[in-house]
Amino acid sequence: MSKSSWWERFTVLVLLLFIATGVGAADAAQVLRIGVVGPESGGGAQLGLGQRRAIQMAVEEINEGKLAGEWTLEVFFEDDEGNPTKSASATNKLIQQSGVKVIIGAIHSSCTLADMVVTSRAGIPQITAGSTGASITQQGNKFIFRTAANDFLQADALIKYARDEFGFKKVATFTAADDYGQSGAKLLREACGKYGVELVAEPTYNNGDKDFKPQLLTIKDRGAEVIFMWGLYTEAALIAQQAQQLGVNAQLCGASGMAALKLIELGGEAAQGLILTQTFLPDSDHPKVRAFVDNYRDKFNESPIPHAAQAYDTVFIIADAIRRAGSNDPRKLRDAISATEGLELVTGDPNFNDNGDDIGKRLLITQIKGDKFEMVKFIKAGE
Amino acid sequence: MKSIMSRRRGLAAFLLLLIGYHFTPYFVTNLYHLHILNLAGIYTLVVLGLNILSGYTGQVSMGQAGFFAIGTYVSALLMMNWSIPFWSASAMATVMAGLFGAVIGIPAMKLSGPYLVLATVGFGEIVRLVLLNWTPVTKGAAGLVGIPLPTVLGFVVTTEKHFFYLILASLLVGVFIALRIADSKIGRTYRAVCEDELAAEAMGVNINRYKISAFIISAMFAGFAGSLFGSFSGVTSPDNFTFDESVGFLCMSVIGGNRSIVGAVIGAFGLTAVSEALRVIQGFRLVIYGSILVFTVIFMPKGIIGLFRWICGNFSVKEID
Amino acid sequence: MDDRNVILEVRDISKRFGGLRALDTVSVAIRRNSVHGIIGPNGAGKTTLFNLITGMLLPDSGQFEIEGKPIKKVRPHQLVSIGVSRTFQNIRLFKGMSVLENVMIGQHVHTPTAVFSIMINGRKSRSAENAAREEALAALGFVGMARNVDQNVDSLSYGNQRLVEFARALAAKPRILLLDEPAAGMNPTEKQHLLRLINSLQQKDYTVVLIEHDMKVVMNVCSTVSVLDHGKKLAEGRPEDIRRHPEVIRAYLGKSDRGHA
Amino acid sequence: MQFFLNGLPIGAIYSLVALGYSLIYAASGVLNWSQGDMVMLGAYVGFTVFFFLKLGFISALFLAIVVVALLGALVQYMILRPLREREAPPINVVIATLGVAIICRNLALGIWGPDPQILPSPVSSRPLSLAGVSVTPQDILVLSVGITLMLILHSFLKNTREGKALRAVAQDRYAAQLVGIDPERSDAVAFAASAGIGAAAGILIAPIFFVTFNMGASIGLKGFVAAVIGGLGTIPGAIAGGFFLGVVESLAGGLISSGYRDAITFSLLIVVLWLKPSGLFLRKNRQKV
Amino acid sequence: MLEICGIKAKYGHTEVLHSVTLRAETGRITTLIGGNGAGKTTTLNCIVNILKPYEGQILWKGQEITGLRSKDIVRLGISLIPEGRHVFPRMTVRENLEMGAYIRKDANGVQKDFEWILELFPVLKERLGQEAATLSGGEQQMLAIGRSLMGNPDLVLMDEPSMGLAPIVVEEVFSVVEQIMAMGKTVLLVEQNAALALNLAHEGYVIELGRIVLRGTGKELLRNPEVEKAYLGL
Repeated sequence: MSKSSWWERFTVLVLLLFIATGVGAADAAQVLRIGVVGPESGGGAQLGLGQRRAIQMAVEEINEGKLAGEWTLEVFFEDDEGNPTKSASATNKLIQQSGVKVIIGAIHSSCTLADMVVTSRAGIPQITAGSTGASITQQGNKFIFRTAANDFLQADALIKYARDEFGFKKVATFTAADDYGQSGAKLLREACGKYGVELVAEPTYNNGDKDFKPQLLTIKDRGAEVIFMWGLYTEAALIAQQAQQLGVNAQLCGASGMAALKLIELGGEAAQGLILTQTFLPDSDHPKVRAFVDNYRDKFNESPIPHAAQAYDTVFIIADAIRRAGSNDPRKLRDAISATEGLELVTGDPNFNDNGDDIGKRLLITQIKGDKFEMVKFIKAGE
Repeated sequence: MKSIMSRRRGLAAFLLLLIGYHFTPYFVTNLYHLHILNLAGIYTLVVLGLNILSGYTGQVSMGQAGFFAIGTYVSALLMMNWSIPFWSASAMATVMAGLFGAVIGIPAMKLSGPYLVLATVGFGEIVRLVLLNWTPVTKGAAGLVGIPLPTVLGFVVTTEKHFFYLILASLLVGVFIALRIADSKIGRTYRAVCEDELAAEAMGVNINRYKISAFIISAMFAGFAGSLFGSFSGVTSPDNFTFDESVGFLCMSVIGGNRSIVGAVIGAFGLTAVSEALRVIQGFRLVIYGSILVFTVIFMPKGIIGLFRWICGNFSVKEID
Repeated sequence: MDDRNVILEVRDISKRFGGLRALDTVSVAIRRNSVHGIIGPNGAGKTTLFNLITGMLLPDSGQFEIEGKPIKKVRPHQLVSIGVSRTFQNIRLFKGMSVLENVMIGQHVHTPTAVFSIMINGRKSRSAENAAREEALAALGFVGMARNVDQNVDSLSYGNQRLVEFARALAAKPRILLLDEPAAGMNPTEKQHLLRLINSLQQKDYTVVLIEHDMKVVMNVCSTVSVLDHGKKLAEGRPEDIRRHPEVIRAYLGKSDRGHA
Repeated sequence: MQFFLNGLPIGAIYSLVALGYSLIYAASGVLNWSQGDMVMLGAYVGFTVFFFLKLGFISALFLAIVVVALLGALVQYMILRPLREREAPPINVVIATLGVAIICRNLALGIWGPDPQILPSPVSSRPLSLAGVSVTPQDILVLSVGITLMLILHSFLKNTREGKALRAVAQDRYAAQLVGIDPERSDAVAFAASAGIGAAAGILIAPIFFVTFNMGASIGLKGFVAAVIGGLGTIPGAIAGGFFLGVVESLAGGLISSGYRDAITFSLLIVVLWLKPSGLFLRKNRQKV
Repeated sequence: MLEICGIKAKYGHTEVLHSVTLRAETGRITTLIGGNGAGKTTTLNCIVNILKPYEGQILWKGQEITGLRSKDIVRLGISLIPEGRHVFPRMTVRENLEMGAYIRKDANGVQKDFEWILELFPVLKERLGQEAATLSGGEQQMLAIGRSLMGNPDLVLMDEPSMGLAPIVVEEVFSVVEQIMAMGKTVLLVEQNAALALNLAHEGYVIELGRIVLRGTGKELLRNPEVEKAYLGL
């Protein structure tokens, strides 16, 4: 030590400081730290905050009920503002600073993709409960899992239902120009081909748009009997209203991304009769669903969005995995998550395929009647 | 010549600081902190160019994210689709951004004040919307995934630490070039154009040429930074290049100190650090961030560098930028 | 007048601003190596004439010739290469820049802009920079401002700001130097200094065109004086003739009784 | 035809927002980037009054205008006056108003939460069919209230002491001081009036587009575009620019491409700026309130 | 009576008034003459505190007004007719005149003054509904004077009213200045056209480079060889 220069000493000092502040601190035994990334400000804030609430609730329930065996869950939230750069920074912070062993997030596909670069380098499993972009699970990344609703099944079910039930021949899609909307548009197009219905128009809109009349008029002109929307509920409600104003008589359909009670509230009269596929029904008699919805309403004084339910389930998947793995080593955790089976949760019985997609999701076709969703058809996984 | 002496001293201090910074990875072992430093380094490159544009020639741009995006996408697509090596792709991206800078510089000849601001905002938004909607090439909202890592002399840059040195080296070159531009005939002429166009013109300055060239320079800085950014992130999407991002760059330039190369560096690092540090506060984080912006521009009208100069009094930091 | 001796010829220039006729078919011929004064009451169109000559305004009709060559649609910045530079009535220095930097801008067209060399701090850029600095220092030395080179122009007195502007115009190495009220805001000592400077310029093969209110200055340095009033040329000639010209006296004093000296 | 008509109500909203930009710019030379967020705050205040104070649409409109107008005046006195006193460069003013926008947006997120809220329309949402084109009563309401507000603003500027003082400051700040006008006060009036008009715009679109904390960003930018297209700093220009932009957007979205709609709008803007920087609808030199 | 005692003022870092002392007697015309850049306009701007003097005092009717806000100075009955006229270009002639009475509350008095001003300047009467920008230079000068008088000031500060006007118009303007004085108002006239101003004024000051260098009655100054040489120089 006699010859150490000033900056070496300084380095040691800084290192000690970091250790003192708990950065490099070893994990206290039996605590699993979970990091959550999502947009809590900016465009997707409603999804991010819904996710935060559901996860908070799930963690409390698990810790109180000792549902993770000997393990206690500790959760850290970071806001990514819907910006991929910030999302990657936030993920980095969670892993490096907060010492989390598993990441839930993000919600925007672009953010999730950016986060995956970080998690795969660090070897930390990541579960997204919200991003549906196709590219996420098609990269051969072994650390990514997805508990979001399976879009392929939804698109398939919707088109089939529209053809079989109503005999519609001419259909239009109307999708958000984001990753979610565009992968949906692609799946719908494929399903149309498969079931032999004619796709007459495929307009898109940018998120945050307020005026959908030009596209709706195009759809009306082409004589579509049904419009499949793929996007979030705010836009869907506006589309429903403007379609009504323009006298567009086509049946409206959508997927789980917009399946929130807020859609009924915002859409009002215009949203009546809208057909949706979703993973859970807030008014269902299913005990898990009942308990979740009631608790959520008690706690936050509002109804959960489907995304909240998926995030809620994700925490239970992690709790189950840590209990089985018995170690918070990220690799063991990853293996345990991928072996998940036999859990009965709010949105289904999770079961991951080789890509990391949850193929055990329930799928319900529902219709808006009055102030609630009514189930019109139940499709079991793998059907 | 006193000014030369104090300028040398100032520069030396600044270079010493940068050399000290070189050793950062030895004591900043937290990868998150290193990641933020790297990000700040990339932003600094953008802000250096913007500072020359808005600080030296007084042409405020709120569309810098557009050039940044062009740099990112052009280099990423070249590397991914044609397997062009990083440095060539980066050079082409920089040139491409420069070309767009020239295109935007043309209306800028006629515009000033709010009109120019709006034209640049428009440019940034057009770029983002094209990236979003030109799906066959840009992959639309999903963005590009798996942007190759850069290679330096046959050595693949992978870890945060590697990136740290790559970005540091780029930053040194960038700061050097920016300082040279600022401190030369070009920078002097820019300031003259900013202070009084008519008088500059009467002295033989082709103000249109200088205004456009400032746009080209700033665009090239942003374009090069973009190419680094793409490889650094590994993925990219239009969400990275929103209007808010352009606003962020402008804030960095102004908060650090408009018309000061050192100020640009301070602003980029400072604001990136502040916005990360504020993560501690969960709720009204951005409210505080906004308040910081407002207070700074009111109470430090010349930015942080202005405050330094005021504190240093006679020691003329001004001379080094 | 001997045509070969005319360096700048203004021929039948007219310019309107809205309803106001700022200049009405004005013709002036400026001889080489002369100091030519342009006088007239405020609003007579003197500065407009300068702005037209330097291309900052375009004339409605009429034309200019420099050394017999017509200059048409020349952008203001190109005038410097042709050999014309100017100062401004309301001093237009580059605020926030030092005296030396201001004057170095005057050197703009005379030093190469070696972009690549600048970036690598190459020899070419350094030698160009040194040359520009030397020229600027020489110009500042000439006007007697060599001591203030590092000062910010904001902090100078009016008189000294005028001198810096003068040096800046000189640094552009013009053949024709247009001075717009160079003595305004100067004290008597400074004015004397200015007079000497202008006189010595004449010996150095410069042509000076001068707008001035201070008759002392005009009478002392000008070889020819043109009088403008309400956009028209009222009279032209040697200063001692002009001061006795009844039209000129009327223009300056209106119809009021002048009183008796 | 339908596209054209569809553009009118949104055009009226753009006009109102553009008026706000122009009024402030004319009076104080400031470009107020928080104008869009005044629209958002107006909508939220209206929403709160309507649902929590249980007052009617008219009182919601009125209260929102008053509250947000006061806030606008506060921004002038607290932030822009100190900047002016310190002779801050224009770019600092830009950053300051952007900062105000960030603060407003995130305060709203904290107070009213992230979910969009709906303010019910005071009129029926059933469309009426007129000569083959359908319009909704709400559209008519937006247009009529919007135009009424423009007329009120016009009469305020023409006939009231404060309004005239504002115009005087806009036309010649120096001379205005010489006749005894306090320009800071006039600036505050301009900010208040702009914020108030913005708030009204917010309430008017709330039933159509919902109320969200980040609604101000895009509507603010569009209003700015409209103001510049019409000729920044002029009242008739702002109105014409707003309607023009509304119709152009509707046509671009309907006839060319909805994805590129905003890109088309911005390209058009740059072309307009390039060809006619003083705005489309005004003669050169004919500037200011 | 207006008294200015040793005021100093700066633009940026440059001191432009080095110490100006002068007084304008009630009911008289006082003139301040000097070349471009001598500090004439600056002095007037200091009186109404558009530019704040950093040293010295300004007294009006014995009360110190240095540092008061411009609008309060206007309320005390001081009105400046600025160089270059500065009428409100997009307001009608009527509106411009109304703005002149911005500080007044006595509607009757305002109406009376309005009518009186239209008598004083018949040309304005014909153009009441016209925008000020469309007026000729001379008409604008009349309007600027009229606007100032609408405030019923006791002290009128005039900055170069003759600038850019045809001789015949100048004569008209100056006859108005005499009428104003005849009403018992105090006039401080700044002019570059020294002969004109000195002929009219009771008292004159010569300012050079921010300093008062000469004072005397108008006639005295007219005959003063120094003034003769410097400003009449012909």
